[in-house]
Amino acid sequence: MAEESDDMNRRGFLQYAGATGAAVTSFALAGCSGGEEDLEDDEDGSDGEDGSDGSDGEDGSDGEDGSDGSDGSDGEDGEDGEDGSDEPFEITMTQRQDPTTLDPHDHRETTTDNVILHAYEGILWRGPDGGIIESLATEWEQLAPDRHKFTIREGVEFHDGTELSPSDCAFSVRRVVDPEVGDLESPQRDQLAGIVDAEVVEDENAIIVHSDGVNPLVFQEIASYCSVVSEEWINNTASEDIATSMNGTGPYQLTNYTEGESAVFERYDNYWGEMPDATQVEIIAASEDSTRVGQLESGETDIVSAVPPADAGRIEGSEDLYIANKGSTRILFLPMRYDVEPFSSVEFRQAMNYAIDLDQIISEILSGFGQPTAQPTLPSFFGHNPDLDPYPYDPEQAEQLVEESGHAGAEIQIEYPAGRYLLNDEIVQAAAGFIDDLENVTCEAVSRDFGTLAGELLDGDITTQPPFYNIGWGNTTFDASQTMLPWLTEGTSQTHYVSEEMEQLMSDQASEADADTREQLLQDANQLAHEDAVWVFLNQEFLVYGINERIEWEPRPDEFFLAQGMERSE
Amino acid sequence: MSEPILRISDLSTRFFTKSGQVNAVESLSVSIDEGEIFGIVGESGSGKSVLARSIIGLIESPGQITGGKIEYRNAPLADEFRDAHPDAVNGDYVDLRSLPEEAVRSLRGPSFSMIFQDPESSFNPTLTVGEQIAEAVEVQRRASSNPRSTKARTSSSEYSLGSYAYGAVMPNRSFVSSKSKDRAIELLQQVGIPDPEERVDEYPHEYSGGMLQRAMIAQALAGEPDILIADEPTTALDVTIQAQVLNLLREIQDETGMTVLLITHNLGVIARMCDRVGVMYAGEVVERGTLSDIFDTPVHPYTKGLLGSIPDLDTTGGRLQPIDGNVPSLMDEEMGDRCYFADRCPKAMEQCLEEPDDASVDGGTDHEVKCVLAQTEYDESQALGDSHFGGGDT
Amino acid sequence: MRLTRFFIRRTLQGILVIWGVVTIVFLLRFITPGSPIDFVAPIDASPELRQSLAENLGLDKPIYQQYGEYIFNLIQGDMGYSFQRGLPASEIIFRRLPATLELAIAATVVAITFSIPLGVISATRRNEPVDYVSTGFSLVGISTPNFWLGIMLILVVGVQVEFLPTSRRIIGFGGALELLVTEQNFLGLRVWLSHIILPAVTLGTYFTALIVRLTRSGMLEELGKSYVEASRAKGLPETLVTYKHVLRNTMIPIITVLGLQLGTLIGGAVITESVFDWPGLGTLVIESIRQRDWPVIQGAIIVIGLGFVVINVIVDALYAYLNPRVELE
Amino acid sequence: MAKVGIVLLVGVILVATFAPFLATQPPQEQNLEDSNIPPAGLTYSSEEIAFVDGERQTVTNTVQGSLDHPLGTNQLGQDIYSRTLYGARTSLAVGVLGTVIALLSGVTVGLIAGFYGGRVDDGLMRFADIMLAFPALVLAIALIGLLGPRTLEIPDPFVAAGLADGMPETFTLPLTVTLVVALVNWVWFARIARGEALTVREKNYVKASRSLGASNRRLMLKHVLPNSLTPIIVLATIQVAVIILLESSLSFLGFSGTNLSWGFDINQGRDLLATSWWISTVPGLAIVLAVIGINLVGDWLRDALDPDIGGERGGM
Repeated sequence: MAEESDDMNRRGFLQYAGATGAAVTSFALAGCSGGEEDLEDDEDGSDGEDGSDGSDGEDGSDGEDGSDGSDGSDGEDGEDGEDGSDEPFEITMTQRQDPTTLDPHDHRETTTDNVILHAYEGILWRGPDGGIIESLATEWEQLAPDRHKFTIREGVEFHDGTELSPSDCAFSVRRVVDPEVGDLESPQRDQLAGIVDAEVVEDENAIIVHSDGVNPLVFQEIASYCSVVSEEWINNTASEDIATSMNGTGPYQLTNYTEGESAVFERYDNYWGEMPDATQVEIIAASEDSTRVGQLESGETDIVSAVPPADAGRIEGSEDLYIANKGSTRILFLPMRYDVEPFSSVEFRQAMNYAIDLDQIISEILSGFGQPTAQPTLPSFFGHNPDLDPYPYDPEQAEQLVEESGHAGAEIQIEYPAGRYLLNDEIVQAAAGFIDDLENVTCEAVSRDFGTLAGELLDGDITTQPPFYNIGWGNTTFDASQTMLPWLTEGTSQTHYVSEEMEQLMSDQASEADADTREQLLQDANQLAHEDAVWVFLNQEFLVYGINERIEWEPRPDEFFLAQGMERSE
Repeated sequence: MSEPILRISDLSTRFFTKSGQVNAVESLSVSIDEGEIFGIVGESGSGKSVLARSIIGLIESPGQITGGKIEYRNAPLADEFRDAHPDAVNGDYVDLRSLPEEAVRSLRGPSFSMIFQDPESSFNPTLTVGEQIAEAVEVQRRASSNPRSTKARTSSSEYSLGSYAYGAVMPNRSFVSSKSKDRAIELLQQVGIPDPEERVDEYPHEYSGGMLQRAMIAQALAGEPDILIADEPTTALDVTIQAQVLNLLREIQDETGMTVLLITHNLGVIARMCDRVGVMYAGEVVERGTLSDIFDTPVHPYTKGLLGSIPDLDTTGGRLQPIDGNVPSLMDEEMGDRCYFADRCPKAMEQCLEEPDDASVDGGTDHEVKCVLAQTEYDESQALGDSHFGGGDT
Repeated sequence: MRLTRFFIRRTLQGILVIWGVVTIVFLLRFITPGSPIDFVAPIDASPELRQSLAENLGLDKPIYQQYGEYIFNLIQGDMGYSFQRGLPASEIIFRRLPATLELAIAATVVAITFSIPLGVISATRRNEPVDYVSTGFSLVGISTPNFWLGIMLILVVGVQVEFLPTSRRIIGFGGALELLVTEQNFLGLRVWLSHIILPAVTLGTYFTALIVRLTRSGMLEELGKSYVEASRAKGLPETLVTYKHVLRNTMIPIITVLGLQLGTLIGGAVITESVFDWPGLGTLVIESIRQRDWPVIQGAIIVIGLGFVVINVIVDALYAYLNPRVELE
Repeated sequence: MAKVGIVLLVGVILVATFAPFLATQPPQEQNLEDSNIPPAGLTYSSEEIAFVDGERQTVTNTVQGSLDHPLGTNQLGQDIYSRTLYGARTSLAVGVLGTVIALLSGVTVGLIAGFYGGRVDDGLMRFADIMLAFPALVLAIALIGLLGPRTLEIPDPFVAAGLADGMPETFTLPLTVTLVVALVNWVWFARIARGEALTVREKNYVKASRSLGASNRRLMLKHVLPNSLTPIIVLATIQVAVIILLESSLSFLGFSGTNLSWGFDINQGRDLLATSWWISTVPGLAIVLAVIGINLVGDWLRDALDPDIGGERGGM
């Protein structure tokens, strides 16, 4: 069989190999655990094998067509093949990193969420534009400044067959915010900042979430974070198993997970919501950009995240692939410490902004995949100040400002976390190059290990922080305060800028219940940040995806990369 | 008298080294009779060992036999090769130089075998003595069990990487059959090793030097050779052991009747062992004859010099320095067509500057000398002065 | 008896080495700026959250106490929990181990298959064209950084020729074998092979080159010894002389060298895994160092150290076995 | 072959020394408009994305290499030829300095161990075993991650003397990397020196000197060290090559303090392999040539001096 299929083309082979590989691993696992599910896996394994004969032939005749992969999977399920509506649609997705855990409350990475959110859902969710939409809660309202009510959807089942109850939702919130609950010190506690407790409303299918005083952000936070888990399952499952298996309410059910290699999902038939198109999803990771692109081009995977802009043209140009992009919630910037020379001078800080030709960086390095920024807040966020424009490229102005600052002849360096963000090495080196081009400043970019750099930022001691460095910041609450509070106010670990005016604005907005007034305060704060040149403002990061034509998908701004939004192309 | 078993004529062996061409053996002719012990004697550097290796076909790059014949009398062999290599065959004789390398190799063991100077370095230190003797037996056993003997002995498939890999794991079981091992024990017994059943499984470093030389003799006998070449067989041994080893060689020669070519720098050994002797100097046999020809009526001044400084068997390590001066450099460009001994010769004359011919002494064929003195008397008026050789290193 | 003493002695030494390794890791930990908590806690974590996370991981205790507890637990086979992954460090490590072992073994197989014949040919046909090719190859081989070689293989084979996959381990050898045995399906094995070829070649090239050089020079030295001439004189065919005698004796010192070079192999595996996105110990170690996931770093280094100790015991035993002049001590 | 090696090695040394004169432009000078130009004589066209009024379009971009940038440019428009020249400085400086430090510390430890023997020897050699059990690369990564990339700015004498205006005024020596590569490679020197010391210690003349009351230090310096010199010189040559490879691996993985290094440039080009392959290829070839040169010289020294250094090659 397999040996005789030498004429099988590479694409088909790899497609098939991928499918079989997954089947084989689950098959191998079946041997050790036993049970009903394993029997299914077993069948899958042999199905996959049978399929190879069928798909081999088809691949041969189809040639380079991008839909080979799905043809291959057709063959896999001979009996279902006739039933058009239930045709399998399998996709493989490659992202930058493997999940570190499958416990939805024990991590802080988007890459982990990208796996977890196939199986787990939040109480609320966000639409493609970032707006709050219903999920496991159908209604939500603020009862009092510190009490928020969520009405929980009925008839939702966890993958283990138990029914979702409001107490599961309350438990999930408490598991995050309260270390005593669920035996977990959740690193997500600060994502639900201000939320202190949750309780079930007697005789109603609803919960109430308590916050610590006024909290304008509760719905935003709940829409972005806090996946709902089954209280019973969590309490009866060992933490190792919570970290390697999943029991959620989402549209996909985990069938196989190999840490550091892949996670395989199947569509969950009893899903309460709209059934997604893809019937099987495999998520893998490759940290090297070139590797991901290679996988996409060779057909080993169907959709990859973080395509390097240099490869985007080629992908867009190829017959069966296309590029999709979206502005993300992440900004890239160069913080400068307000307490050390020469950055203590506002003129000098402004000069740094004038010195850099941001437009050229975006067009040449990012091939246009990026948007210049003028303030800490993105246009789609609450509190964005629409009147601010990015600093223009004006080296003469920059040199003059340096002169005025009294720091002419300064020798500075920018420390950057190597390879941490999309092309940030090149962007920072280019920025340093522009600054170095100034007559009266010399500048060098120094590569750092993210670990050590982050250590210096987070140890709570401003004196260990580098004077001038590069960092990226993603904010998925769509609210300006979640960027400015940690970076521009006193007392947080990564403070590098303190001014009385900013302190005042930020404390005012935090206790302001009126949305319009609060927006004005945030806009003023953004203006202040711009004028005081707290950072060298770089670009908003774009999310760039490479996609096989057989999938139709519109990326989300929050970087989530989920199969439930992906559709089969016509 | 029977035909010689080995007839070497005009043999030249040269080494083409980076610093120049070395003529280690130069137009050498000698015949060896069946069943005799023929001695080759000479200082170190005279080309004795190269001669031995030329005969057995072990000259390696950068060395090369450049001319002459090495004819070996073996009627069945001659028949075997008559068709395939007509050039090589001459009556019952086969010219080893005209045979393909493979065929020469196949003769090592059953036709020729060799004993080396230093037994300790001549055994592979990582295999047992018995294994090494037995493998020599085994090679012959396999060859004779296969009618296409030449092929069988040289075919490489039997000793491929795979068998090597196996051999690396089980070095003592890979190649040698138990029959061969039994034969190895017999051979060890034959050369007088006590407790051969046990010693057969010992490693070379567990043997004493004399024992090891005996074992080497046993190894050389494994193929039941027609001709045994013994290259300085006793030089590395203690004096008392030397005598034992020589006696052993003698006994074995008596028993088997094989031909022995004994190479040594030690005239005492020659006197004790040999029937006939060749004296080598600078790549040539300068005088040869029966033991008494050489010892009682030497003609060549070099032979006389040697005899004048006979070390007795008690002095081992001493190198022969019979005559003032050193063995000449064998570098081609420094040699000419002349008597190479002339610059050291107390009786050198003008005519020594031309190459001397082999000449019989007393008109017989047995005693031949490569020296003008064979036919002429020394004439002092013709004597060459030191100045003639530009000082040199005399 | 002697064998038992040898193993006891070496086991004790091995324990000592492992203890030393653990101690050095803790020393490193002690001098490292920044606490692992920076990586566990979110970037915007409040001081209280950081504090309670630290307590949770036992990071609030003084380092000597952590050290003592670690050693105590290690004796019981417990390497602690990963700071980052909510799993026992040992579980993470042993899940990644097969990938690295497969890579290392495949590279070794590549190296041995190509190097020994090349070295032998090179030595036995000295100064012939084949020798020049082989010495040239081995010179380039030991002079090429393997990450660059990997990249060039990806460039030439992966990007340009599109012949072999350049990343990802779809299936483990065990899985492939099981598929073969239970289903008589060769595809798994083929997929496994096609994925491991480039990484194995990348990692194996340096060793191939190194062994070619060692084999060649070792054989040349060995071929000059008297016993070789003696073996030929007694009628042994050249192949038997070459393989049974010369090569065998050449390999004896080479085995020791290879034992010493194991560290290089592991170092090379780290970087090869990183180039090919191979989910093994190497990438795990780099990741863990970046995240200061000490339990995983410690565990991985202990496993590597153990491998080193075990391999070297085997090497020494093999050395003594092959070389009768050496006794186990 | 030795000649080839010497030519290569001398070439690399000359290039590293006179980089300011040979470079056509400062290695850090960027020009984003001239990014990703192929080497002279090559033409490269690729499809690129351009945003026109926010609309994404695919355009075909054809770039022709020219002698302005004989080996092309990288994604920042830096001249690869000039960067490669300067990269030789880093590699060679780290290679030589790292070897010298490893040699001094290793030989000292080895001599002490070998000469005093007994407990001292046992202790030091067990420590060496532990070091060997640590894969060098892993240890180096850990140490650099932990110590941070310290660097040393060394003024460039040519630029200071005004002979090469416009070139960088200082050369950045990655100090941490240098120390770390020395730290992971001293063991090999220690093993050699110890072995020599053990042998020499047993020689009669040393025993005699000792009985005459010569101090240990004197004995070591007078008898042991000269005897160990040959293998140490050969090992040191090989170690320079090994350390250059190790340094390039470390800067490839991003653990370095300078961005003027061959390994760093290879890593920079890695993501552009499918399009601008020369960015990674050129510095890689530079490493291979330099290391071949050093290895050839090492082979030549080994053949000429014939020391017994067995498997002491060290490695990554």
